[in-house]
Amino acid sequence: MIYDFLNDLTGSPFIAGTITALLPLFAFILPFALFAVLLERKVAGHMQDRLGPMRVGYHGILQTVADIIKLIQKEDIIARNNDKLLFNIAPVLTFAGSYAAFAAIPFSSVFLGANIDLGIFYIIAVTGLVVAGILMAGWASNNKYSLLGAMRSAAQIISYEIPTILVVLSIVMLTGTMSLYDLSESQTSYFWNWYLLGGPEFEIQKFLLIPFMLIGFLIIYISTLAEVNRTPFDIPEAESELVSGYHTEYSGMKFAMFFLAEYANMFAVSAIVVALFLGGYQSPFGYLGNLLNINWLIPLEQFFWFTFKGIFFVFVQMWLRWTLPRLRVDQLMAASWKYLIPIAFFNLLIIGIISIL
Amino acid sequence: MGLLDKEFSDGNILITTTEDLFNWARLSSLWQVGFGLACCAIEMMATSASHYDFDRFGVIPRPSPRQSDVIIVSGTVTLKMALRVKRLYEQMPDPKYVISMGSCSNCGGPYWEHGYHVLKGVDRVIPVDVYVPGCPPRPEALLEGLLKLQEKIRYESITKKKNEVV
Amino acid sequence: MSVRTEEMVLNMGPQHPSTHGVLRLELTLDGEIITKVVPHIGYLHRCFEKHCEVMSYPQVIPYTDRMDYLAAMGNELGYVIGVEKLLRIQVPERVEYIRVIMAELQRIASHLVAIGTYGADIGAFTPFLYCFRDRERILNLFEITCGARLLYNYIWVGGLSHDLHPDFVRLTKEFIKEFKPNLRELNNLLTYNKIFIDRTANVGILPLETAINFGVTGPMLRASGLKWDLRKDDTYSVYNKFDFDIPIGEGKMGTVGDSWDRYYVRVLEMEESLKIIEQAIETLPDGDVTSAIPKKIKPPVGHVYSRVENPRGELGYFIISDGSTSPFRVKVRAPSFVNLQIMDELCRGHLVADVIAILGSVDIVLGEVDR
Amino acid sequence: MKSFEEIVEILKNYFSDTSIEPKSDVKFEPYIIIPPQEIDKVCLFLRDNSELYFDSLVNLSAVDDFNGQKIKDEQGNEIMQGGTMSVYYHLESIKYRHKLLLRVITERDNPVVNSVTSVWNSSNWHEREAFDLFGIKFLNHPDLRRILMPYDWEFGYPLRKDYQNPEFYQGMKVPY
Repeated sequence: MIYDFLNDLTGSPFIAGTITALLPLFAFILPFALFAVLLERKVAGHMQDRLGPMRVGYHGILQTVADIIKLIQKEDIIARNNDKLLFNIAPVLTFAGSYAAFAAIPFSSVFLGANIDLGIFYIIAVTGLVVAGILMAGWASNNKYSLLGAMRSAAQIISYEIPTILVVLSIVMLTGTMSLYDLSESQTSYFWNWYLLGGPEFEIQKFLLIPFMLIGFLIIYISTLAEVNRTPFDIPEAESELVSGYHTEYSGMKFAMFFLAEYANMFAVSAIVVALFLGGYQSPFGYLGNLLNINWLIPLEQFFWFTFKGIFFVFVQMWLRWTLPRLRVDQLMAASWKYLIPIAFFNLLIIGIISIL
Repeated sequence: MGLLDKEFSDGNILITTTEDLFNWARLSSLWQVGFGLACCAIEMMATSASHYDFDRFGVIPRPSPRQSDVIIVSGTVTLKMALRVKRLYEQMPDPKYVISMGSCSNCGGPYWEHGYHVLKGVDRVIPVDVYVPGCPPRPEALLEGLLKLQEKIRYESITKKKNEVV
Repeated sequence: MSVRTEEMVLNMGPQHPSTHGVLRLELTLDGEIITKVVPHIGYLHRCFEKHCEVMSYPQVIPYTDRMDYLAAMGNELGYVIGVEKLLRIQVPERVEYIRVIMAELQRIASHLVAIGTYGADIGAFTPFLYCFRDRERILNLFEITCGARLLYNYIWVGGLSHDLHPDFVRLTKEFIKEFKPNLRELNNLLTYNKIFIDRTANVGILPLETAINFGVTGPMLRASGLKWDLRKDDTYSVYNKFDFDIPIGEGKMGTVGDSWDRYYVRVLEMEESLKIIEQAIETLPDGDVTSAIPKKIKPPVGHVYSRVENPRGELGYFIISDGSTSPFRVKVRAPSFVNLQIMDELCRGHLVADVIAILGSVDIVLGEVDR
Repeated sequence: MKSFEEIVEILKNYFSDTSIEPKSDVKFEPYIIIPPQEIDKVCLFLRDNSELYFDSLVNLSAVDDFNGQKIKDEQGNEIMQGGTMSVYYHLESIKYRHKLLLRVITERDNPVVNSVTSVWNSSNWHEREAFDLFGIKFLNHPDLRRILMPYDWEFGYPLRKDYQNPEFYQGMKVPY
């Protein structure tokens, strides 16, 4: 992929590796996080009969840039009773977790950090680091609100991994691959090939699968929502209860890291949903590049479609946030263990039965 | 004055431009502590709400003082509360700013004479950057106070002392 | 194997996003379950009663505004009724009508804040801003009447500071017309939201017996199922001339007297207030609003207890006069002060998140709790 | 609905004449004077009697009557010696819709009144407030601490008429 290309170009695996590693960060995560925060504030503003940021740049487009530059300047407070080592590691770990996930996300058929065979498995595994980071942050802050937030967060993320994985499993079972690249490639060219609509095989099974795929899609969307701590599942940082949850004690750049990680995560989970169910980077209507016979246009189109779909789901997450109240911690657990997991499990069984038909 | 000091105090192009950038960032993104005391807090909420919309200026309430830049002391500071306000101020990371909103926190307001439990002015416990008069100040007045604070930040300098700034 | 467990003490406030001001709650937790709540108040004790003793009777009115700053008109009304009782003044009918209109508009404004902040406590931030948007229109009505947005000094002993603005009636009608659909929108967005109901129904149930014993009044008492409203039961001003209902909690989504009921009673009360305003505006009599204002206010020796139904409950003023121009003693029976006592009773056995839901449904204003 | 006279009549049947002292000749609101040691018993009776059924304590107000002897202390401040303090109880029966005002008079120099918290829970904070601002001690109160003023306030009871405000509290200047 991109690594091979760079390796050929520069002749040095080291440079190629470094660039491949940093590319998503600077080309995508940072700009995306800045954009997403602004989008969030704009979406919130317009939903609430307000305007959102207006004064910083044209219609506030520089608002988040100013926020980040300001956060860099802020004093980095480490209180006397904080566990200094963990306190410093936690934001890095959280950010690293969500950053590492981007390695396996297929932005297009060429812009792909690493085409790992176990892509989806890898993403789910490394996002587990986020939990560790959050727990560390909560513990090291030596603040009761942070601790409660961290505990809630750990419980929540672990509970909601299960329905996510069950749904992922059903797709994996159907396709026989864990590579997100292969998954995206298989749902090629048109939207009726998406797994949301039963997958590319045009047989009777496809139509049988459609309702169960829709259920699976809903489950994975809900549970990923919970994994990134968004409303209605934002209890770990529930503003009105726990002040800011696990990052109550963080200031300046460390807080910014949590902030960036949160928004990067929002995109990462949306990307998983997109890659599994909505054709990944494939265009729903065929490619302009094919039509005009311009080969280099196709990856750009793919990149556009992938980010478009991803940002659409990020937008839906924001939309939900500014519409819904939040659940209570026990209701949240009940929603996962009593409803999502059994449904996901039966869904898995039925999809399995259909696929052997 | 050493060579380096001179170099910095003269304000060469590099320093002034970064300074401008930093000041611009600071003034454009003043996150307030989500903290209300009394009547003025309601007007502060009204300022954040749809009609006046503080968010236009980049001001959003943060629940935790660790992540905020400006504290709007909105309302009467009582003796029981004063040390808490002070602690809250101390919890905020530098650079931090204080807007004193309303007569009560400016000078004790209507409680200045017989208020046995009222602190006559929040500036007796924490330093104040901008005073907004009124009882309670209208949201427009608070916005004006914010613009004044932004003006103040715009001319801050890392090389000059704070009190030299006009 | 036995595990040593410890109770955790969690301090909520005085600076906390959802304590509605400077309340401090000391929660004793077993895991996330509350075993004890101790409210600490007084962070906004502004010595109202001391000021009453040194100010003359009319000078007290601005201070009453600053107690329950969300319902300043109601505060003024209660105090003024008390002083008028001491002085035995009969005020013109127009004054009474305008007072009722103002008090009811204020009730809507206050309930909007209560509902909005309650939504925000539960996690729905958008209804909060919608409520503030509608409240802003009521504040505009107040502003054209007396020039102030929040604290008015409008209702004076024996009259009013200004007559109504010529546009007032038209603007109020416009407001009512536009507010009704907004109320429906609010209901769709928040009241009947499944998550909101899950969070509030069957949480913090307040049985009627307990409520009465704790002296709870206002929407909280009505949500527990008692039709008790001073506007009807101990009528004052001209409330007996208007036709309106007293909504009570019915346990529609859970048990009678739960947080959802307390919330919903407020929503229904806003509709009733709209009814009263509509009737009062239709039948607004003519007259001079300043004619009965006495030149010198010097009531005879005696004491009087006057009370009004404020948005938060029964607001009482116990005024003792020693025959001079300033009150000898004014004791305020603040509804929030009394209602807040019940926190411990309501919260026990619930989760931390429920404390927020319960506190929001009690709807306190710290200015009034601490005075 | 019972009138003031009827209520007094019922009370007199159960309590001795010395403990019930009706005052109906005052302007506006007649009241009954009860000795401070008996107020809890009278209140319990008023609540539980089936004819009266005063189930709600609306208000409890402490008043510094300020009717003692004015003297000067060492600093030349005018202080009060002797005299009385009163506590007013506004009762209401939600069932029968009648109201009653009780008054307890106690010594100003050592004000002690029996608590009625065991009768009505609503009196809990009212009594704490009276203790905080007037220094009236309520016997048998479950939790008699300061409520509005800081817990470490040691400069007296601010709503007494001869209260002197301190110059400094925890390093903060108090007067303007």
